[in-house]
Amino acid sequence: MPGLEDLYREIILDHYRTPRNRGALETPPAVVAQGHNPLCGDEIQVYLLVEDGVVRDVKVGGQGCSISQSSASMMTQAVKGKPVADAHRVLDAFRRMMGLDVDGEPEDVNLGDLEALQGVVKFPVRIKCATLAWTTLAQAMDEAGA
Amino acid sequence: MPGLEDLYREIILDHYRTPRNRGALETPPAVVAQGHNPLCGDEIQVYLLVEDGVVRDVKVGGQGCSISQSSASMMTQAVKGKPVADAHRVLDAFRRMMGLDVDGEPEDVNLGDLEALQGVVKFPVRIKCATLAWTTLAQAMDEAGA
Amino acid sequence: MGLHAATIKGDFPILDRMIDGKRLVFLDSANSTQKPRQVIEAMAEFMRNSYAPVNRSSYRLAAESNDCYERARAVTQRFINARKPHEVIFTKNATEALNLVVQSWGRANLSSEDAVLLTHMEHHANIVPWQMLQAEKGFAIRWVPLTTDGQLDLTDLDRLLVGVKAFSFTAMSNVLGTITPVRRLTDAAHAAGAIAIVDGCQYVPHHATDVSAMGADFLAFSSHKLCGPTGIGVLWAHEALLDAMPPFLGGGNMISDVRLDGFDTAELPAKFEAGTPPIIEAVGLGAAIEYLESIGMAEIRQHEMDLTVYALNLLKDRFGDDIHIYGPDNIEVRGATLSFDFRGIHPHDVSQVLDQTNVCVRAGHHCAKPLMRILGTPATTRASFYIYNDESDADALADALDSATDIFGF
Amino acid sequence: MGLHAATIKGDFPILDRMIDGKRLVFLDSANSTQKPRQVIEAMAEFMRNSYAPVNRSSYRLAAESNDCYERARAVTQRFINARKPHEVIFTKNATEALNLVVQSWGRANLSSEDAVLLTHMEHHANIVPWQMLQAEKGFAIRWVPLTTDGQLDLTDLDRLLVGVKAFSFTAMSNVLGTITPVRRLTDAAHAAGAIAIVDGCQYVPHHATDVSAMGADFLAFSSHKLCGPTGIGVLWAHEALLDAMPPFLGGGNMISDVRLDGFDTAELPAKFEAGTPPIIEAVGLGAAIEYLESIGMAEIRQHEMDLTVYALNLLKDRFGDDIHIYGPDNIEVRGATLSFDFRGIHPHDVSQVLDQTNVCVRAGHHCAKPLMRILGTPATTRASFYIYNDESDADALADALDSATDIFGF
Ligand SMILES: Cc1ncc(COP(=O)(O)O)c(C=O)c1O
Ligand SMILES: Cc1ncc(COP(=O)(O)O)c(C=O)c1O
Repeated sequence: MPGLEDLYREIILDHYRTPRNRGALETPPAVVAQGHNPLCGDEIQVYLLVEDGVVRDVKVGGQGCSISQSSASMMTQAVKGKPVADAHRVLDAFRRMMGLDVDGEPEDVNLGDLEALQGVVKFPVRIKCATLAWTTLAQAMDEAGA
Repeated sequence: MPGLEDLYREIILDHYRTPRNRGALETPPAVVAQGHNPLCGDEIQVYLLVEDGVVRDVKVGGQGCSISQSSASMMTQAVKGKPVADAHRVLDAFRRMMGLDVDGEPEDVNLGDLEALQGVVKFPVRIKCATLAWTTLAQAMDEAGA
Repeated sequence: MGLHAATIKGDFPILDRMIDGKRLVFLDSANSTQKPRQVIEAMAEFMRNSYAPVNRSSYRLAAESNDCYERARAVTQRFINARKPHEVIFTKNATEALNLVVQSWGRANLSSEDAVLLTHMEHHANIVPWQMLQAEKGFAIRWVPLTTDGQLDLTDLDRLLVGVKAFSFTAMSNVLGTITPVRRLTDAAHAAGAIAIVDGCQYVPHHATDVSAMGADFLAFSSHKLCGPTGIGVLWAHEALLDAMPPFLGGGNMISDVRLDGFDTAELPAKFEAGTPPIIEAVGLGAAIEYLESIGMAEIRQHEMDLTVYALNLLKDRFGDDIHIYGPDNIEVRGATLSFDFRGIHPHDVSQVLDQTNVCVRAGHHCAKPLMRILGTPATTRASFYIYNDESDADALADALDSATDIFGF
Repeated sequence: MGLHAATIKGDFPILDRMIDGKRLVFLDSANSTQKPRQVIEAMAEFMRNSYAPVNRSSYRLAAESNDCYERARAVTQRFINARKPHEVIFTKNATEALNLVVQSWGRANLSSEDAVLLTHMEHHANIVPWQMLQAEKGFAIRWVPLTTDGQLDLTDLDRLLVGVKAFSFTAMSNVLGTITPVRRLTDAAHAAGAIAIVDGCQYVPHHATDVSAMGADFLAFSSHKLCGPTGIGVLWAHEALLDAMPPFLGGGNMISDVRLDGFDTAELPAKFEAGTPPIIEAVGLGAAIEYLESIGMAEIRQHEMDLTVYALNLLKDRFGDDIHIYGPDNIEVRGATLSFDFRGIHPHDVSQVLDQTNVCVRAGHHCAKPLMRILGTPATTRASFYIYNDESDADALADALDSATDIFGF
């Protein structure tokens, strides 16, 4: 049985305590998507501003547990300022790391801080927490036609 | 475990082979009630002609097993030509013999041939067969305001 | 025979039971089947070791219980060759599964201009739900008639299908034993623009089932008819159909959000599984399916064909014209369910006499009253065989019928 | 304490299980309860010895099985002090029971002019079915608000009841632990000409229940929350109400006749039990009720009150303002269900840490999202105690919370 230290890495707790890119963006020009975790009732909003094929800005609202909040915080860092194609690559790579089915060939993507969330895979019930922000990001990208 | 001879008494088989008062009556002046045994699908019609507080005539239509058919046949014999009050007394006494709840005090009623159906009580599944004609008679009496 | 009937009999504790010193000859499996120790033990073991609520709590025991529940779904998915696990919805029985289709799909899709096609051999579970919605919506219900040997008469099928939005039919009659030409029927339905709903209650326990090969849009069946527990049934449907349908029962688990002014539904399969699901029963169903698979569905079908031929020949040889067996003779289109009339003796009396030697058969309308009226009888006696039956059970049936002659032979 | 907690613990095989070398501290009984060997064995024994279809076949084994099934109904009837056995309808869970009331009684009795009254502390199972029918019929839904300590605020009850045809409320909140004043509410409903529907899911397992004393018109509860199996729930109602209602699900058993052009419904209880019922589960439910009765419902309530007082004091003494426990303090109006906020740590994280020492609690919205919004939190951590819990379990909870501080105390 994996210990709690596999789950609650220091970097995760750091993002949880000091979340990056919290808040909202004006819609339009931004789009917003809403995500639910039906198990625990967490709700999250991902605001996304895409311009000229680049993720100009992204912000996260709502509430959640340490895993969902830190994952959201790291997600914003990983995609902000990136070309849309790169954001999609990170999204796919992260989902693969979480053990989810993703179409296409795996690519070599450096996930940086996000690697800390690897430990979540050992706690299957928490995978939904870790992926909530990402599923919601994917919806927002859809919405933005990106 | 009771043997089949407790159920299939000779007199029962006789009424089954040669049912009394089979057929229909013209309605009106007679009334007719329809009974179902949901377990086996048997259907029975009881035609009843009540005049001046007396069961002038009663006939039975439909199909059923040996127990329901013989019980119906004996029922017609037991009530035909009787004052309505007597018919009710037989009805109650028969239901009591079958172990059913009946309001009021038990009376001493001579059930005659019907006593042969006593053995049915040992075969609880067949009680519905034995009482079908009687429940239907009760409905017909209701209908006739008797 | 390909399967070891003696070994299988040994798996069913109830078959060791003696009543009045005589062994049990259980010939009522079309009604409900007995349970092997593998199923009884799987349920007990689950309650002793792993039970916890599912879908809601996140501690390890709950995750373990959840895995057991979802594993049963995956086993069921593979058993009927469905593409996705969440196309498998657990209901309380096949009846609820059919009501779900009628109330959810039917209420959303049927109006007074439409028609629904059923057959004269349907079970009440595939008739009454339609009649209930018909009373509300006023669509027409049409019926595929039968041939004299108890098969579907498809002469007018294409005409009957004009304007039909749903064709709902059984894959095997629970009275006649008739196996219907499922693929031909689903193709005809689709050609006419109708969806095809297959009542698989009597088919799935006895044949390898492949929903894609069937061409079905919906398939319903019950656990208790395939050696599983009561309290659980299965509805399978294409994901796209289920996604488009409104919910059926409302409550916990089937929502993604609830506000004072309304709710949003959850994803499949939760959307159609309101409230605490049959968790223990799913574990039992999974064990039952794995038990049947360990025997082999092809072997089961072969065993039943052999046994049916044996029983048909035995009864006809012994009783000649005194027995009338309903349904087709051709073993390719019939299962091991034998409904018969014996010397005009009422089925209730036949079954009473058979019960003296613990030969358990069903006497009645078999929840198919419209069919009984068409057959011109209020009731039949029905002997139905399953994996735990063998030739000795058919022999016991024939011997017991002899004693019915003694009492009622007039 | 009046009951022997150690003996009772010994009846539950799962409580002997060790995970990671540590014992199980099961505090999720408001979600679903564990099963004693008496229930596990009753179900297994029934399958090994007496299983057969009910309501249909007439051989002795079927009669025996039928008796077992109907005995469970009689046991349930006595347990809630209903007048007649056929006022007890077996459903698949409490959710189906409430949907039955809404779809059958509600659809027949509610129109756009009417109103239905619920409370802010209802479970989704007593909200969503009404919202589904509302979308069809357009009646109003009103809500009884809460006081700050999580009781029903009845100040405006009479005004809220004007024009209301049905008042449906829980007898005990599954989140707050609040016990509602059932008799006062049913009286108020009746005075306003409304029927009273009681969601007894969280009440019936913990208190002696008397439907007449409650003054209820309907009562719904689930087997799996009172040590019985999943796959079965109970709806009780007055005979006259049930007789007047249209059927809910259509199919076998609920009919007295079926013709090509329509059907007639069966008598109670068959009328509301379409298809093969949860036979094995009824046997398990009966065994569970008899098990609870052997302990004594008054003793159970007393044990839970004592344990709740112990746990409340322990948690408040140890954690002071760091813990916020929802719901009333007065033990007379609360059950052994403690929802709390701990140092602002998200419930998912709290439950994760507790799970390290096998302390099983539920973290989430508890299928009561409208209530969570009113409480101003998306989720709470909930520890719920039952007969097999004792002070050592409360101690384990408190100790485990300490380690949450270690990780998240910032
Ligand atoms: C053909 C058919 N359809 C439907 C049903 C209903 O199944 P259940 O009673 O398990 O809901 C049955 C069994 O009774 C059946 O034989
Ligand atoms: C108050 C209340 N009502 C209804 C339900 C629904 O019960 P079930 O899930 O057994 O249908 C529950 C349990 O989840 C509950 O706590």
